[in-house]
Amino acid sequence: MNLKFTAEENKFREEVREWLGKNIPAEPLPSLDTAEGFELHREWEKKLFADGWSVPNWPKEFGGRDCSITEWLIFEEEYWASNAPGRVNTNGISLLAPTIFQFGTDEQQQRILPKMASGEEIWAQAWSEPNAGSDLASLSTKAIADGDWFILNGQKTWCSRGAFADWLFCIVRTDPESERHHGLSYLLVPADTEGMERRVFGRLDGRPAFSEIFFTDAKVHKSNLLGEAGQGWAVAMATTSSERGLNLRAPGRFMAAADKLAELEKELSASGQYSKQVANIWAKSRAYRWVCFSAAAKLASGGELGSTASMMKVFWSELDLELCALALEMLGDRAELMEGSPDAYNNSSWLDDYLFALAGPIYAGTNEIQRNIIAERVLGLPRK
Amino acid sequence: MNLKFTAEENKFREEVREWLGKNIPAEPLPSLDTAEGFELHREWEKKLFADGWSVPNWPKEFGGRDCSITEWLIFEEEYWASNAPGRVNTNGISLLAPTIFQFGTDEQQQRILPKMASGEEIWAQAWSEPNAGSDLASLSTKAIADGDWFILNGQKTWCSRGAFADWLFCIVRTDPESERHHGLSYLLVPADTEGMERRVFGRLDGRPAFSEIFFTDAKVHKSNLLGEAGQGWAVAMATTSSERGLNLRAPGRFMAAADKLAELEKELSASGQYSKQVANIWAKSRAYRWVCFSAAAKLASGGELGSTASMMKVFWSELDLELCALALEMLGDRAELMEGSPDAYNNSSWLDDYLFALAGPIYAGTNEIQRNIIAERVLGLPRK
Amino acid sequence: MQFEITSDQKLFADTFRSLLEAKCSSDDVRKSWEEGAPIENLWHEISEMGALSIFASEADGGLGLSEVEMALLMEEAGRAALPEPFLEHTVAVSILASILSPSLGNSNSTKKSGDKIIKNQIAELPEIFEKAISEEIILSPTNINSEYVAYGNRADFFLLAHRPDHFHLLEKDAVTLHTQKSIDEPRNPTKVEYDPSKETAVGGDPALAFNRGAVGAAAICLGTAQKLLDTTVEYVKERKQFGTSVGTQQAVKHHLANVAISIEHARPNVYAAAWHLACRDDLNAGEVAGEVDKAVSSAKALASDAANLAAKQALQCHGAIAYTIENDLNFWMKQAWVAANSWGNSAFHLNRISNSL
Amino acid sequence: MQFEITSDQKLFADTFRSLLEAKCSSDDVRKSWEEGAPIENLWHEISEMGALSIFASEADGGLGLSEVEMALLMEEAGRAALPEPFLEHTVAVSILASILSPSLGNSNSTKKSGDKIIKNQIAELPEIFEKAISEEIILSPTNINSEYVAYGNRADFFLLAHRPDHFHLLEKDAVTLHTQKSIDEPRNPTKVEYDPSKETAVGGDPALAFNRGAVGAAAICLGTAQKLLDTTVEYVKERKQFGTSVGTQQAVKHHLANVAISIEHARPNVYAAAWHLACRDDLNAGEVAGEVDKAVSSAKALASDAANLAAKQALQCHGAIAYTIENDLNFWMKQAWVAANSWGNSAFHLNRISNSL
Repeated sequence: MNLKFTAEENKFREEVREWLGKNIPAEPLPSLDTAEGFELHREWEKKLFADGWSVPNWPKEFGGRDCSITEWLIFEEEYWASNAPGRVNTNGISLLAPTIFQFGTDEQQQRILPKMASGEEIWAQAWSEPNAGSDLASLSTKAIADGDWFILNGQKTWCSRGAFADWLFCIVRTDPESERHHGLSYLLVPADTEGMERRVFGRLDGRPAFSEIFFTDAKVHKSNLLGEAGQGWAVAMATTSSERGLNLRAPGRFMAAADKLAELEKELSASGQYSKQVANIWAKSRAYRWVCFSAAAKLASGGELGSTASMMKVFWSELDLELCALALEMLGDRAELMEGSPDAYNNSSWLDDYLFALAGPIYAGTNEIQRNIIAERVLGLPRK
Repeated sequence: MNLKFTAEENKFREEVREWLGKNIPAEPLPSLDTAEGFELHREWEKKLFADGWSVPNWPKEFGGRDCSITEWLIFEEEYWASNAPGRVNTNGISLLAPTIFQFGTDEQQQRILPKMASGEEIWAQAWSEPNAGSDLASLSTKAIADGDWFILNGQKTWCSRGAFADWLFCIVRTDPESERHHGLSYLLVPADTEGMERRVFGRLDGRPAFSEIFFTDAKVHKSNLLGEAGQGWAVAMATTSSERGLNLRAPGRFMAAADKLAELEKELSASGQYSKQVANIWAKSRAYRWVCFSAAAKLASGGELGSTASMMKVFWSELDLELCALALEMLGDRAELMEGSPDAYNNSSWLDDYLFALAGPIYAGTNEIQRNIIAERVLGLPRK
Repeated sequence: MQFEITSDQKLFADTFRSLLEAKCSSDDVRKSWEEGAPIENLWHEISEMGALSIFASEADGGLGLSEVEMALLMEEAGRAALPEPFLEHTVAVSILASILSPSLGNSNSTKKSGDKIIKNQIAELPEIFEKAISEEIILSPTNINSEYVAYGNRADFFLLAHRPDHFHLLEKDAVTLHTQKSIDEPRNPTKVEYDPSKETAVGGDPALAFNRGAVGAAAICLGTAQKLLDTTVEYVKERKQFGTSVGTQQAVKHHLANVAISIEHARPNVYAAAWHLACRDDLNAGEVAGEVDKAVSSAKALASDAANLAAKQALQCHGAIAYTIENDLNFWMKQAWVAANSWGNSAFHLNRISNSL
Repeated sequence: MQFEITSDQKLFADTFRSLLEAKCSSDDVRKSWEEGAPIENLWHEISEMGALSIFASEADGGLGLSEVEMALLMEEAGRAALPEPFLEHTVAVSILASILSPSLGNSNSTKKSGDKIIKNQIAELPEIFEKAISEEIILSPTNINSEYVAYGNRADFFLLAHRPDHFHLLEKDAVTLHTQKSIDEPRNPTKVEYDPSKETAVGGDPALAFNRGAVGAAAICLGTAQKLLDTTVEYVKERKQFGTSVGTQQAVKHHLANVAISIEHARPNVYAAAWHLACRDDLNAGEVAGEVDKAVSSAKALASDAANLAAKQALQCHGAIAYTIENDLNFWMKQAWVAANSWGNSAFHLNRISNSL
């Protein structure tokens, strides 16, 4: 056990910090869930990519730097501490890419990954359906093979970034007779596919963060099938595990947020009435950091996180919510002010973060489902 | 709606306060869960009874004052604020007596209630069995009718006050072929019954607070059957409702405890780090007071509490635990000191109260079961 | 001690509820939010039933009621997500009422104090009051603990507490408004710039007004929380996942049981706080300020917590479906957050209690 | 950055665990509590495996290890509810070790500082140290933030921090003991009355000793919490109510999942804090004190919370059966409460963090 960063790791940190210091936009970008903001964030992805910072932990051939998990964690610490813009292609990079690395053909990897890394193609996840939320296996969108093509019919919803994305990654039912987890396939769908329509709808802040997707005899070429036909559930679950694990929420986000919370307390509260809560949140953000370094060591030595990922997901999602709610409590009257209000504190970033954090205990498997998983798979309690 | 106390109510409060001021023992009594303390608390019950204060809300003919529920709440406020001794006959007065008022024959009422009020007979509840805790209906102790007698065989446990009590109130299976809620009866058992043995065992603090009861062909006269044979479940549930409702935990206890907590903070903590938690507990103790006055009004006008009692039970039991745990946190090093330690704070009363509070979320139906009841009976959520 | 809503009070609240069910449905609320305009004719109907003049004496054409009735109406306003400056206007009317009629009675108390009179008061005061208790003008007061006036965009007159000991009354043309955008869209919190002078001073008691507002906001929290709970209960009964209704899951049951417990333990405290305010002069001398302030603060702290918990569990038990402006739940969640945080949030009121323990 | 317990460290901890499983079973613990006497021969066996001399250099006959190994052993001590002054003695040895050998190395660091030397130190110091790292005498240190020495009834010598800048060493005959009764019975917290003088002063760094004790207590919390969780998981699998095992209830599952989350998120922080202490001189200058103190405090705060939560849910999921001294669970619950509250409780450490943010 040695928690000292190596000379290389320190050098890496310096490089990241220096690059960010020079390149971060002077003004915060508009929300990436607006048409204008989306394109400006795409430009930022391009800038990151140009200097090899968009996907530092990927292989060099796809635009990365082959950096270690520890270095990726360092990157994230510096990234979030620097107030850099949000990442518009997180869904692609964190959720889809690990699946492509694992299941994609050479052709698919070559075709998809570099453009994902550069921001040329931005991806959205289209898994949920109106009757298939937490219970994803009940999905019913059909994709019937017809020569070199699949013909899609059905409806997807809660497609984040779905308003402006270039590509979608979907799970569809390729065997129309199948039920539950069987007969599903993992399919990549260009957003300009004929027969596909999207209806954009607003998040709680009204921004067009989601879309519903309607497929009516939409034709998708079979080269966009990821993994084997009928194996979609297994392929998808590999991604789910990434979604719940290290790749989605690096501790740097929460460390930076906890530091900002401590600053906010200093600025707004003289009474010390929040200090225990702030210290507790700060401590949890650091605890999560050590959990992640510990997980990184396990992964680096060939281990797997397994259901530990469920514990991490519950922890960070509830920490995030607690953190943002406390900031709003401190802001008092100004908590409710939205972007565009003359008096909004820091351009209403705490309110935005709170609204975003609210989704954390719901997506990627609700925290109730995660707790079931922990109880049954980690602790071995009986299902029924 | 009028929250002013009437002149009579104010006079009643004055009378209670005056009597307590004159009569409370100068030194705190030893724990009522010790042999010596039990008898000293019995003496205290006799003293209360002599001046009509042991059961003020009972009819005069049984030793009470016929006071209203509001006056009873006032009595409890004054009682707990005055640091008066704990009540050794709570189980009799709060749990059994309401059932006797509802189901007892005239003979039973005359025979049992005055001696309960005077402390001459102290009662213990013997319902649980090793395999029937939360799931009370799975109890198996048998009481088979034989002429004027029931012959008891079986085992009871978790009998609070069972070490020294004079009488037990039990639920037993009078129909040996019956299952679950059917065929049960509510039986009162003298502690000196032949064929009944008790094995005393220690609470977490080691004090002999419980006993196990073993019946081996123990004979109990049928005059001790409360309600109809075979109707034990319905009779018992009437008591359960009292146990969960107003009779068990008057707000006066928590108001007094919250006030003491605020004093403790003033004495021990200069930093203000606990002040928000203390204020929150104080506010909850007062909120519970208003809930109880509101419930009293409902009962006084002929209404019933129903499942509201479940909400109250969860609320006060969790408040009690939170309150005691915070006091121990403030005491720091001294929190662990037991009675008899030279440096124990206030004779270790906070630790005693904490240990007592720990049982709150468990007895009288665990808080998990209460929440099921609230969800299903108050909110109407489906059982399965 | 008689803790029971009277049948008159209940009837009054039920009438208001029926009005809002008819005229302020969730579709009406949505339209109002989307168009940034009040619900047509609603303010008129609220005025017609007398709800704008709770605090005016019967002699003055009002109802001569008290903070208890105010709380009951605010609870209904919360349940309906009423997108109107109803609380603000009501508090403002109460200030003017007692400035004009310091001996004004109400149902619970024969004396009434708190609102001070300033001699050189504005001559038009009676006329403004007249208009306010009908539907002709809208008043908005500042809250001594806030920089913003809610619904400032709708106000014709402002009652502004320049110093904690009295208010100033100014017409909207005499002030400069800095309107903000709230997550609870119709509120439009507004900072008001003005020049206080002897001519604008009218008296009144900002601390009393703050307590009224806090109790009113607490009642809004209750009604909002109850609506969130009711809506969520209905949803989880219907919504099926994994072949069974979500409402059979024990985790969901316990989340919602916790919300119910929280509401039921806040409600009587809110009514008690309202009663303490109504009867503030009949309480025993010496206890008055402390008892009233603590009753109000514990009510607002607990009701705010109930509203926040209800919003959290409503969203969690709905899942993603409630995470969009397309679902009506969003109006109530936003109202919960904002009502919990306005007129002093939980931290503010716990601090106030702490200072007086 | 290599966050992994080495195989040597793991082997060392496993050996200790095996020893305790064999010699410190719950029956042994019960006997020790009931008779108020140490478990026979146990201290000797602990000494035999070298566990009393982690902090002594190999040259001095010790193992030359660090706070990381200390934490691993303390976790096992917590798991076993070891009724011995193992943490206290270990901290005391570490103080003496670095007073005697200020350049003492350990596995992670070549320099080592913190414990100061006082010139006129007691001549018998090397001899006392010798005896302490074998099993001949027991040392107990005070904790600068407490008035009590745990296991004061067992100590032959006391290391007492009269002032925060150094310790005094006194034999038990030279002090007056005021022994208290703890809910964690074998602890016997003891107030020590003594006359500090130049002759008794030995140096050392009470602040460093406190950090070591806090990390050790945090590790005890972890082990205790894990034992409570494991025991409860087994119980709820077996215990049937309403015709099904209690462990199928979602409420029970979620209670225990929360305990698991809490432990798993405290554990790496405890190890990290131990490592920071071990390497305190190799950290970048300027960051040292703040980083080490904050790492220790967040570890102790989170581990204390995990222990308290584990005790609470263990009791709740067992139900009444655990509410008695007849059930072994009581040893671990009491150890959880006391370990969580000693060497600074959660509130103390959060306050320390807050002061340095």
